Amino acid sequence: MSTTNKATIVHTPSFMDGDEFRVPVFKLLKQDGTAYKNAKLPDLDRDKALRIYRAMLFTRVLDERMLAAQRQGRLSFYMQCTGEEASIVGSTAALADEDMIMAQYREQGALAYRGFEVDEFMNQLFGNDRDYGKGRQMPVHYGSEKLHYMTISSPLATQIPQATGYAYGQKMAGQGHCTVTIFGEGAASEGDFHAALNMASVHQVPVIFLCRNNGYAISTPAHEQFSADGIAPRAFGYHMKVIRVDGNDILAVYQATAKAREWAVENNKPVLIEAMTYRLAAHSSSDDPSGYRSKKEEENWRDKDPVRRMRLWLESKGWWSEEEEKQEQETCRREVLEALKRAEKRPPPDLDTLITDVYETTTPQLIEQLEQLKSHIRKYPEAYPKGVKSLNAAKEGGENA
Amino acid sequence: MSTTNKATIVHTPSFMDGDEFRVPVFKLLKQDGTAYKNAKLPDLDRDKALRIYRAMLFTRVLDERMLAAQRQGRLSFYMQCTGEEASIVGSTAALADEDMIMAQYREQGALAYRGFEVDEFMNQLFGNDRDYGKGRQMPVHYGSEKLHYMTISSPLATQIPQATGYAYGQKMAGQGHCTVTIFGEGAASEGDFHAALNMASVHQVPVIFLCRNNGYAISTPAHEQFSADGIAPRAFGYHMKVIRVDGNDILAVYQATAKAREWAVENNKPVLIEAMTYRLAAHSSSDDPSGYRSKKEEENWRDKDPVRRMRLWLESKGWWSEEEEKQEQETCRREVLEALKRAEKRPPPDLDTLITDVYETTTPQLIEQLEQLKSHIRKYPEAYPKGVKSLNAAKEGGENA
Amino acid sequence: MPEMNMLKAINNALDTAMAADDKVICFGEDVGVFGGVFRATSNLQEKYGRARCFNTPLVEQGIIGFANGLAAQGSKPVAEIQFADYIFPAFDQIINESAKFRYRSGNLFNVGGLTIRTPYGGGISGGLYHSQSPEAYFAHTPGLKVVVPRNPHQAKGLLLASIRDPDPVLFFEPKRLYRASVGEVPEEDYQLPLGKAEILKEGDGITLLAWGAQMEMVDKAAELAEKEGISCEIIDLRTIVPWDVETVVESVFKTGRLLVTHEAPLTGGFAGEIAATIQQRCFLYLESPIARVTGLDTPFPLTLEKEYMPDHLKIFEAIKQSIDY
Amino acid sequence: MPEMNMLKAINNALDTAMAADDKVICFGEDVGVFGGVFRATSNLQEKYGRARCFNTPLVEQGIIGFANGLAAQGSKPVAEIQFADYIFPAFDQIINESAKFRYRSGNLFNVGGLTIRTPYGGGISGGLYHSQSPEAYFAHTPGLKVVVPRNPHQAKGLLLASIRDPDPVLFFEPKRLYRASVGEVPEEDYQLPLGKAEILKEGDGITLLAWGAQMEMVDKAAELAEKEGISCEIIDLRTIVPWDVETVVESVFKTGRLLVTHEAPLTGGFAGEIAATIQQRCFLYLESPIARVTGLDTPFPLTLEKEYMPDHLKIFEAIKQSIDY
Ligand SMILES: Cc1ncc(C[n+]2csc(CCOP(=O)(O)OP(=O)(O)O)c2C)c(N)n1
Ligand SMILES: Cc1ncc(C[n+]2csc(CCOP(=O)(O)OP(=O)(O)O)c2C)c(N)n1
Ligand SMILES: [Mg+2]
Ligand SMILES: [Mg+2]
Repeated sequence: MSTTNKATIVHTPSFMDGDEFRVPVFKLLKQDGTAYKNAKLPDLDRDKALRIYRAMLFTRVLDERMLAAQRQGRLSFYMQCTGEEASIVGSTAALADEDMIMAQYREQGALAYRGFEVDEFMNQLFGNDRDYGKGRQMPVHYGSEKLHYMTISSPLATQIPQATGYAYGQKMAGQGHCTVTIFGEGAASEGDFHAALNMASVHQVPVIFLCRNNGYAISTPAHEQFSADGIAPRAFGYHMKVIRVDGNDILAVYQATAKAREWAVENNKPVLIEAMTYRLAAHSSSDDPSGYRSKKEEENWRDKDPVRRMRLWLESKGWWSEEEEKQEQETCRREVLEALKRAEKRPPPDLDTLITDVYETTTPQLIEQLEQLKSHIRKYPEAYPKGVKSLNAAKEGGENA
Repeated sequence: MSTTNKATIVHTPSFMDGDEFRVPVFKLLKQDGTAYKNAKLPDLDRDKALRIYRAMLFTRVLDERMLAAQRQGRLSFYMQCTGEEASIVGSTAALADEDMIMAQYREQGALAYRGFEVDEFMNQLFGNDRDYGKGRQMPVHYGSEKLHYMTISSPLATQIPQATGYAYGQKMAGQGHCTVTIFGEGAASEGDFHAALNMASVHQVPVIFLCRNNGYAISTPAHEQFSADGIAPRAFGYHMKVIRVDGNDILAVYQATAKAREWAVENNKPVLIEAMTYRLAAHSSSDDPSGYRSKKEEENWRDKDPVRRMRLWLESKGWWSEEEEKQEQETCRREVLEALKRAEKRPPPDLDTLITDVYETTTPQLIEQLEQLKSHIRKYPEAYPKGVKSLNAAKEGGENA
Repeated sequence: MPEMNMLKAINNALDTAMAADDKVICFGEDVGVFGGVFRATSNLQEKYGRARCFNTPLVEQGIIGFANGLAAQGSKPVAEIQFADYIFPAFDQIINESAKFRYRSGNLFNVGGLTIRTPYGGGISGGLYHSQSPEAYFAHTPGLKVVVPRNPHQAKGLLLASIRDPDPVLFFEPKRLYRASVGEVPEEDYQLPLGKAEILKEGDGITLLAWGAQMEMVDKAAELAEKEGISCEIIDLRTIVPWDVETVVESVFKTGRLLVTHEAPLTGGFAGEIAATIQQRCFLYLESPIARVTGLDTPFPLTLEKEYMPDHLKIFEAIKQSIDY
Repeated sequence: MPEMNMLKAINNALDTAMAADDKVICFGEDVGVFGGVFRATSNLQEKYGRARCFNTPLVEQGIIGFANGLAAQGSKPVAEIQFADYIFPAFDQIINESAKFRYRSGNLFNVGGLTIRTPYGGGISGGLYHSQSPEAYFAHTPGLKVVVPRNPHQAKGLLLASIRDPDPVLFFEPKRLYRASVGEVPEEDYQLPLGKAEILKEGDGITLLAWGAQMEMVDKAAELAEKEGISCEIIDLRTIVPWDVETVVESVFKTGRLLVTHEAPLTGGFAGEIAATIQQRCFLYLESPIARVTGLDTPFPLTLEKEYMPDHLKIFEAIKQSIDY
């Protein structure tokens, strides 16, 4: 039966298009770190505030250093979170640490907040023998079971309906956990987005859809991605709660997510959050944005830097100082560089990782294919330096996790 | 750049969910065939009104007869339009005859209105040698190039983004034509729906998305299909004009579509129409609705019969009478039965149709496969009665179109 | 032992799996109250509640995306795709996600609990879009398992094994046999092994290899051939990936001849893979070319469906050709 | 004749096609102002306007759905899928729609004007999702044509032929060669035939068959083999469907040996189809089993990519094995 029995009746054919209403933007902090008049800031104690800020700063530094490393040819590829740290870290901080995060690729701040170690980042970036992903995916495709962070997958938007399913499982398990899935405004054009939000609403699952509307999908500006006023109004099509938030405002993101989580978990219902932000860096190390956007536009957004905004707020609270900033930056830099050096020196994953994890138990066919490969590599050792190393690594044993 | 620069700002985290507004239903005619007070009826002259009514009546009769034929085992499968004739014929009547229609499967009324002949229907239903589709698709998969009616395809929703593309081509051609795509509220859950509406809005094409919200997708009621107030509010996510109309009200459907078409063609912009209606019959001849809905619910909707509503209006105008009704029904019945007899007697399509139209020019491999098949059939003629007929048909020549 | 048709056996397998493990969850289009358009999930919602057996919205990519997430969480989703012809909107979720989930995460996460059930195949007047046999599309995808039962007994045992298998499994059900194939099926819980072919009949003249609904055609063709004095060894592959190379190789060592049949089009069908592997493994033993009896390289037709199908007569002719080579 | 790399040649082909026929329309993710992430559509928007070269929203199923409709209307869409790994969300629109449009309508409607361009293949440190070679998925689908060029000259001539071909064509571009492969390319409009393989080198010891980026590997392997006195006949298949069976058969009649190589995984890869067909057609001529040198039956890895790839050394070894059989 149709769900629209109680609709009002009209006798003139008038069309609506959504201009009748607008989704406002929720903001708490001004760029100078002071609160808007009437804004009631969330309860955030000093420890938590500093945990958030340190994660944001670490992410910023990691991104700077690793982009530089990529430029030096030490790394094949890199993607920065720069400009979006508040959306990522602020939302993560509002979750329970056991909540599942299913992100897109630009969300390393979430891992940083949850305590992913600098060596864990580096091992993935270099795809060495300690990479949890066993050197199979490109850099930035992190995953952590213990931190409840689903391994990143390159195909866009696939994680969005998966998040709906994951959250359904959490609801069945009844332990009060939820799932947050993070994605770009570009990915939100995929069919999987529609599937995910509709199913979440129909099946009533505790999932938070967090869209980072950062203005671009590679070179494609948001206004060539959709015609509507952002992503938020799509929620009306699913009768889903929605809030739009200034994504560069750490406190607004934190508070919106906290409320969303509370509501999602208590009611087993999905929520959509649209975080308005900007990708300050290039899309990836392979990209050059000068071909599709202006320096001036970038400058405008640099003035809204979320890290600086939070620092100014912390300083206004007396929780942070110039001195501490310098020292923390220094520490981060040093840690990143040291870890980088450790990671790039490590051997490649064991050759057997070429065929493991395809199935839980490796098939005879695969074992045969590996054996052939091994004897081939032994025949042409100079042609496969990594192959030889990974053969030997296996022989030497012990060292590999 | 984000499209939401001009959003208002708030400092408390309030969530919206679309309950703030509702899409009303546009109605003109009451079930007794009289107009609502304040309702301004569209200009519809007697000829056009009767063309519409005759198409609705023909569709009703065709459906009754063919379901009966299916029950008698003369036909493998059938799907009825019953209950939705006004949505289909009313919208088609508001188009230019050259506008492209890309429908789902339950829209035979559109073809009837455009003048698809009863033999054309029958040849498709029996997949005989005169079926334009050459006996390849199941019954009701009609198509007509000359009537600008795209051949039906079983996979749901695939025609929706195709309609966007077709309309883009029409816009490029600049001849003032548009495309209408018709689909169920179930099909609207597919990813292709989201893709189609978003692209239509971004690329500004003259396409009308007409959703028949008939309450069910096979056994799945609309409230297990989506949680929102129907399909209409999805338009807000695309900043697309939308109207909801009583789908059993021929005049409201006609007028809404006429306005939508005018606007679409003049502005090269898409429009969404949601027609609220009900599938009075089973999903198809393979279905039995008693397992998932009540007789009472069906009765309620039978009272809103769109064909009767139009008849009462016509009678009130003095354009139709009991006598004419009887005669017209009689004529339709006779024509259908005669055509049915003609069609079921015709031979199967030529055996060569097994391999033609796969490519524009048939490949040598396919020709070889056909030759093998032919000699096999000649070896076992009793095993392939249709094969033998279709071989002979080819030999006798001439008869096949 | 009770007699069941294949639908009943599948329904019974789902019931058995749901009773044994409350992590098993069944869903798809119309699988709830209605029990699925073929009624394979009849009564499951009544018995196990709406939370464990339910209708989804009409969106295959969503059904499998949802199922992937649910499996990653640790549940055991059994997702139904209403017809195999409609599995393609979910192709990305299956090929890029289900198949690669464990590998790409280095085994941190997996969707091993996932089973996708879907009816496939022709012979029911379904035309282009209710007749396809898409197994080969999935067989080219490392990480997936692909299983096809031939009768009710196999259907129950293989489906239970699939649901409990630690890898994602596509379970193709031969819908032509849903009601046509009837046989004895144990009431109790049992599993048949994945990855193992079954030799149904021994012989030494030619090996006939198939799966699912084609087994019936093969049986009939073998009967005709035996009458002409040709001894046939009949093998049901049962699992398409990973397939049981050794059993087939052993058989061809003995018979020196192989015929493979499937309903899907010839070009790129799985018979090609089998032929390529066997000509390599059994090169010196082959007495005639490996024969393939398959659908034509066209979409599936309607009126001339019988002519299109690789039936027992076509197989019989190919057997004779192979013997007379 | 000017020298061009493959990207330039493709860009030039698109330019040529758009100049000659204003029904040609190019679109896809980032193909507008930016000219595509590889820059294959550089300057086309500037030259032909936003209406004929534009960015689409990020939705592959929409891109191909839109393209199907546009082709049915009579235009000639050239849709770009940014990486072949991301073609799967559009699989339903390609397999169930593009491929079957003409057939199901009895030729009332067709999408013959459609061309889908997409970069495929490994060797660029792309890992699982920027390295796949999915041609075999499409090769199992009657109604589609599948084309793969090996160098800039071929790329321009085959792409122009694909755009003008009356059937829907998938045009897989070997992205490893985008900048690496440089050669002379005529400025003028020319076409190379679809469905025709090209014999690049005659020989009588063994036939080496491949397409796209693997041609380079084959060339190198043949050089090594020739040094050991093995005479190789090298064939570029160029069109995967419909493939040029006769040219390959003729060659194998002469050489008695065949090796096929592709990057995609072994099981279900197109080499299987070729081997199955050739063992059937050339049974009495074959002196050793048809060899397949392919990717492993795993997803595509990153760090150990070089080890994974079916390179010239692996081909060379397989050649020797075939000769020594
Ligand atoms: C299915 C799919 N299509 C295309 C791509 C290539 N691609 C990678 S990132 C990207 C843009 C994503 O934009 P958005 O979602 O806005 O995220 P952002 O990069 O802005 O964070 C594209 C097109 C992909 N990874 N997956
Ligand atoms: C992609 C796809 N999935 C599933 C089906 C099977 N199927 C045919 S009709 C139908 C229900 C469609 O419901 P709706 O769109 O509301 O149209 P209605 O039948 O109510 O007119 C389903 C599930 C299909 N044809 N295509
Ligand atoms: Mg973005
Ligand atoms: Mg419906």
